[in-house]
Amino acid sequence: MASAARNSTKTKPSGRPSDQLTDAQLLKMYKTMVLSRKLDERSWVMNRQGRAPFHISGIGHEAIQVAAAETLRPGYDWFYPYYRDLAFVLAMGMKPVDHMLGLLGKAGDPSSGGIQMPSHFSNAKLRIGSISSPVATQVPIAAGTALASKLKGVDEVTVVCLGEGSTSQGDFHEGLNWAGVHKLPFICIVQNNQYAISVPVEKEMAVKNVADRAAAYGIKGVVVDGNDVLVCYDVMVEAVERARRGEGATLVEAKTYRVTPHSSDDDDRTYRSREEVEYWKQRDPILLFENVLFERGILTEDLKREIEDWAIAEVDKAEEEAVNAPYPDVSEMYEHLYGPAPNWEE
Amino acid sequence: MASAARNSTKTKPSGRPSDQLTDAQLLKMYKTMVLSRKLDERSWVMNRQGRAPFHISGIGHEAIQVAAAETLRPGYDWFYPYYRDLAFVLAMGMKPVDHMLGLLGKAGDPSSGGIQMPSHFSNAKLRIGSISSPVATQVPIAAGTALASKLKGVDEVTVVCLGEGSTSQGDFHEGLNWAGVHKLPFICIVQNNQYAISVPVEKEMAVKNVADRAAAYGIKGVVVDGNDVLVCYDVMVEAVERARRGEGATLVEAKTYRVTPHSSDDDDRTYRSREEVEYWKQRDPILLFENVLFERGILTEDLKREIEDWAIAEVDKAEEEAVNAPYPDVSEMYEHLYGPAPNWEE
Amino acid sequence: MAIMNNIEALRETLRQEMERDPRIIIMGEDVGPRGGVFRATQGLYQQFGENRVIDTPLAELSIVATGIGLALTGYFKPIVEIQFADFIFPAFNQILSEAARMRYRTRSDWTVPLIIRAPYGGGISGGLYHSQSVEAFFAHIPGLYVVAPSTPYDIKGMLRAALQLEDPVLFFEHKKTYRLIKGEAPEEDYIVPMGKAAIRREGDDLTVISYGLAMHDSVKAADMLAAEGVGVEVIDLRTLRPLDKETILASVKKTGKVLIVHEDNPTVSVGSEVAALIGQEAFEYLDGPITRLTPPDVPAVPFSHPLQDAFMLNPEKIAKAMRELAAY
Amino acid sequence: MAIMNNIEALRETLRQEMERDPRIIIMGEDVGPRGGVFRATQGLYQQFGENRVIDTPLAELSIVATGIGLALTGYFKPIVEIQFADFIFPAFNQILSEAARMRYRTRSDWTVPLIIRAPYGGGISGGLYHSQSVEAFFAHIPGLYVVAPSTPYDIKGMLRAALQLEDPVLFFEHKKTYRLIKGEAPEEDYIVPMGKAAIRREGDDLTVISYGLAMHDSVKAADMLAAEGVGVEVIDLRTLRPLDKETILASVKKTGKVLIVHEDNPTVSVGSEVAALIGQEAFEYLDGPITRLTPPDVPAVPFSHPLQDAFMLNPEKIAKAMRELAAY
Ligand SMILES: Cc1ncc(C[n+]2csc(CCOP(=O)(O)OP(=O)(O)O)c2C)c(N)n1
Ligand SMILES: Cc1ncc(C[n+]2csc(CCOP(=O)(O)OP(=O)(O)O)c2C)c(N)n1
Ligand SMILES: [Mg+2]
Ligand SMILES: [Mg+2]
Repeated sequence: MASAARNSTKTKPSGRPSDQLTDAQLLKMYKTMVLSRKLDERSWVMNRQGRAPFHISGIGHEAIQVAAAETLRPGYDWFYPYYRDLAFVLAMGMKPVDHMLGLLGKAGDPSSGGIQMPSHFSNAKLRIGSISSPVATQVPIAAGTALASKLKGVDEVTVVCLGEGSTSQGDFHEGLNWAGVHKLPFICIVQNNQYAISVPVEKEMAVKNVADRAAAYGIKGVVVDGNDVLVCYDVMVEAVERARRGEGATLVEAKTYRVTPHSSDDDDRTYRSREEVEYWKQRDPILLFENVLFERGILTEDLKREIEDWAIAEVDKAEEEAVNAPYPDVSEMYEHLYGPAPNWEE
Repeated sequence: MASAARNSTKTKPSGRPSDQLTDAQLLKMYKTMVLSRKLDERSWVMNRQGRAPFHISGIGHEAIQVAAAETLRPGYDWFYPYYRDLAFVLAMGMKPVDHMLGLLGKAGDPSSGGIQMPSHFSNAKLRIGSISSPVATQVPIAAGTALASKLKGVDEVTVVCLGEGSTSQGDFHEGLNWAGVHKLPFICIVQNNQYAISVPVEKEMAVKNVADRAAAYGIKGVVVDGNDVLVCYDVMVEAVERARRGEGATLVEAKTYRVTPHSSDDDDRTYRSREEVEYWKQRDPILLFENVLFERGILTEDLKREIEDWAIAEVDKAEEEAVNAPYPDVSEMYEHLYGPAPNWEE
Repeated sequence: MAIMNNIEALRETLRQEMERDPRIIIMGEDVGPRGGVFRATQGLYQQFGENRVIDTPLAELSIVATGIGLALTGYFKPIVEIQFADFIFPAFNQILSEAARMRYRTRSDWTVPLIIRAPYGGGISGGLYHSQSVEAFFAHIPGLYVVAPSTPYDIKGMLRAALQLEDPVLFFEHKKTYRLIKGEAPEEDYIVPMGKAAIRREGDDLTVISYGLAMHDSVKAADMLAAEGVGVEVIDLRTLRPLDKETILASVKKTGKVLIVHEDNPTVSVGSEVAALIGQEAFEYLDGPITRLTPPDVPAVPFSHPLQDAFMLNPEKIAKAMRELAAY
Repeated sequence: MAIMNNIEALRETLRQEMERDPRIIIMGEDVGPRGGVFRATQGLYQQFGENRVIDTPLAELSIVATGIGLALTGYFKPIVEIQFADFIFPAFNQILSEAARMRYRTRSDWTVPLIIRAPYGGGISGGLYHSQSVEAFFAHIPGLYVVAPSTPYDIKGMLRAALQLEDPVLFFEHKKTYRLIKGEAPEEDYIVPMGKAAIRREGDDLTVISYGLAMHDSVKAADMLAAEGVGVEVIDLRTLRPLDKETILASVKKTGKVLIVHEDNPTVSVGSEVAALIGQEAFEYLDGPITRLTPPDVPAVPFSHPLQDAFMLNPEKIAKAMRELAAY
């Protein structure tokens, strides 16, 4: 997998940013996608075995997430994820065990110490903002963070994710309006998986593309195939560069599909056909990426197996570590309500 | 002012809906605009004299309001006004004394019996919805009313008004989204007077036209000169016809200007130049309409004076009646919290 | 008489009332083909069609607001579902400023006969945002009815009562009771009036005032105390606004001791109001401090099992508080 | 020492603190060139420029949310103004679900040092939606500080205290006191700690617990009672969450009688909580019912003058309640 090999398989010398990705980068991205997938699948298993009360899945969403992360500077740029962003937070530096600790509500869960449900990611050191469950609240908060970077005069970018259904919330509107008014270094990624739990996109909005909503705020809107990691990367590079140059915000709509039920509490057979789900399983972002990597000679069957084994081993380790980790002490429930008050009594 | 006279002055046989307005209609519209203006000016005087604690003005907004009302069926269509809609509610059937009673907080105030501040219009018989002070709440409520008409299968139209600054609220977004999703018989009129109190439109949004926001909801957006009563009428006729035919919602943006301070509590000299205000006074919608009516021979100086005298006399009467009307009894404060409970004790 | 659980009682009542009154429509997230995430509306979309059971955009503000707009016309009686009570807050302004004040500010010219249903409460591994008790916020608001029925009988009767009103009703259902609590729910038409508490268990030594899941735990605790020779009267408030002052005061005057138990956090809560009422109007009858027992005053139920267990009330904790007060 | 009114104290403190700490920025509707509709920020835009005094879109949800986002970075200490407390409700979800819970849910990894200022209260012909007292909703929420200073001294000292905290503070200012209440406000740097009530007037016969405009009226009423030979102790809560339990309980234990007075409507209010606290923790010391005096339990202050007058508290109404309780 020397860079020569890569160049030899470069079929379209189109000047796309993704053409500049080295083989090592491509493989790193691929590995993160596989790792996220295995971790996610394991979480389902643990839930079905009754060992984890709840899981909400990012399966099928990995391409846009890993592509976006590759365009950011972890720990420098600010990232407000949503609950399907497992691959995204892994790519930004969180570890499989971090997810596992959250899944089991263990004390070491770095997102919330077991206070929040699983997949409510947070990591202050990595500048991954904490998310709550009410959807879309993070959008105007992220706009505020982008405003902070702008007012401070640093070229940090703020990225925020949500689902297409959540764009119906007023929070989305207000956040994007601020991004437009202040020309913020702000990127809103809508992961359009065509459903809000059971509600199909036609009942959520009367526009074909969520990206069409960008025009209402004087910001740029882009639609991208969210299952194609390389075009996602291209779009994100441009959005990030615009943001860093102070040219304003972008609304990126990544079209994708949630191949799993909404969460471990859902049964999606009540509202969509198996054929539809099957169709999308054929368009699995990992599958599509593998085709490219095979075609370019970067991936081989052996390497693929190797990576999968590695990923499963990572997941095994994470699971074991999390299973053996302690639960929070009950006293924790009473902590962290308020910070220490300054010493006011003179 | 026979119809012959009108035809003779019909300068543009353009097939515009407003060409079909009879002289009588045009004069009625003009009279309502003048009446509203005089009533509004008197309210300012009473406030400055210390006789009315608060007034909020519609001066300069009369054209779009009266034009829109002319396209509706009062008592059949549903109308959710906002606080500048004095001319609109007069055109829909409310009386000058209704406003005066509200201005003074008298018991007979048909909007609220003195419970609400002035200009918080309501009239159930006329299907004029009650407005509160928090802006934009009426937009999704109006969408619900339009949904009711659609589900019931009647061809009622719902019209809702608000200012351009208020379109920053989540309520606006959510209401318009419903209008799009359900293809509602719904018209949202944004009276863009270029300020939200002191905040100029550039600080409110990054788009040039509020109407551009329609595209985010799959509904039609139209910009219209809100000071030109006839083009307002044209635009509204089309919007109402589309709505009645079940073809969906329209967002009408009427560009206008608030020539007065925001309210009797405001001092607009702190945030805008006198030149700017003067410029817009030259574009007064009543002045512009008079020019047309003079040109078409419908209005003469005598008739104009006659109409103004009539309007002032109406306002005098309304003021006198309201001044002499009783305040609500203190017992009223305890009433109308809940409806009578059904007789449940068997 | 049929025995059913709370969610069955809810679903059956919705169906029966929709059959009876064509003006009733249901709106909310996933209430359609999916039948609601707790299955409260299962089968209703199939039976009544998409014009009466409407899957909405994911936007609570407008779910409530369009409900208000539908109700104002008089054409419909909307019942809107907020998927979890935790998600009612985007609609808070619409409920407070519009629904609750419409009648008052128009001298009854306009009214808002709207029912807002919301599953609340913890104990189901829902963490901070799928477990909250939110009733205190609404119980403060004049113009609203706030109810928290917790038996199949009451769910049926109070939903029917709510449908007879011309005012907005917040209808809170403890989600842990959906399948846990079973009971009799008659076929025939009956209502449980708003504003009437129920005495779940009589006793002379001590009054417990509660509602929701905590009420069921209180009854169990009262059984334990009975075995110890202490007679505990358990009042199920059922309606949180307006409170049933007569029933509360009569019981306190009889027993002289009162323990208020609820799952919501204590500060400025329904429990505070009940305590204040008693402190003002039954002061002379009191033989002991007006005692409250609630989870700790923290944001909501933590996800992690040991913390959730420590947070939630249970019969043992309640029995302990009863014993202490009885011994006072 | 300078004598000034409440709005002057507020403005001066904002200016001084902004001069001292470049991280402080102000955001809100009309806070810029206009200087705020009550003139709280007059001159600040001119002095500090548009990057530190930011006129926002008309959208409270995002005023608070962007304030949270700014605060999270640690780069800034935002003070956001909600033009009238009545308009805080669109931001309710952001305050409750995000600002108040950020620290708790991240074990202090993320904190929200955000001050939300809002003028509240009636008596200024503001009608239903420019007169509300909204503190009860926030006093229920763990994770928030809720304060209601009502003298120039306290406004200065508590705003400074709020700026020293790393947690969200709801800073409620009774708008009728802005120009009505004058008092001493020292030049020098001082703070009034959160969670400490003030005893405005000492007395042995009766404790009045109040805050805001009603507290000022209570002091006047206490003066009247003093002339009648009744010693009334008036406590100004100042901080509504967390309550100063020690001061409250110590006074009640001394006098044995308590009257709670506030402008907010009574049901599930700060007054309920104070009453509940006393009923539980000072029960044995009480010589009379825990009495509350508030306006009627209706949506808010009606606009019409006679109704507004009947709604609002005043020294006479309060003195009457004091007399009745003293005679108990
Ligand atoms: C304010 C709010 N309302 C309801 C919910 C319950 N809920 C959780 S996820 C979800 C659907 C989200 O759909 P979408 O935004 O498309 O994201 P997806 O799950 O499809 O990725 C709903 C309704 C919530 N979390 N927050
Ligand atoms: C939710 C809310 N926030 C703030 C206010 C205070 N306020 C009243 S009118 C107004 C400006 C409205 O501007 P716009 O929507 O453009 O309407 P205009 O007054 O210019 O006609 C503001 C900020 C309010 N009424 N409601
Ligand atoms: Mg989705
Ligand atoms: Mg405007």
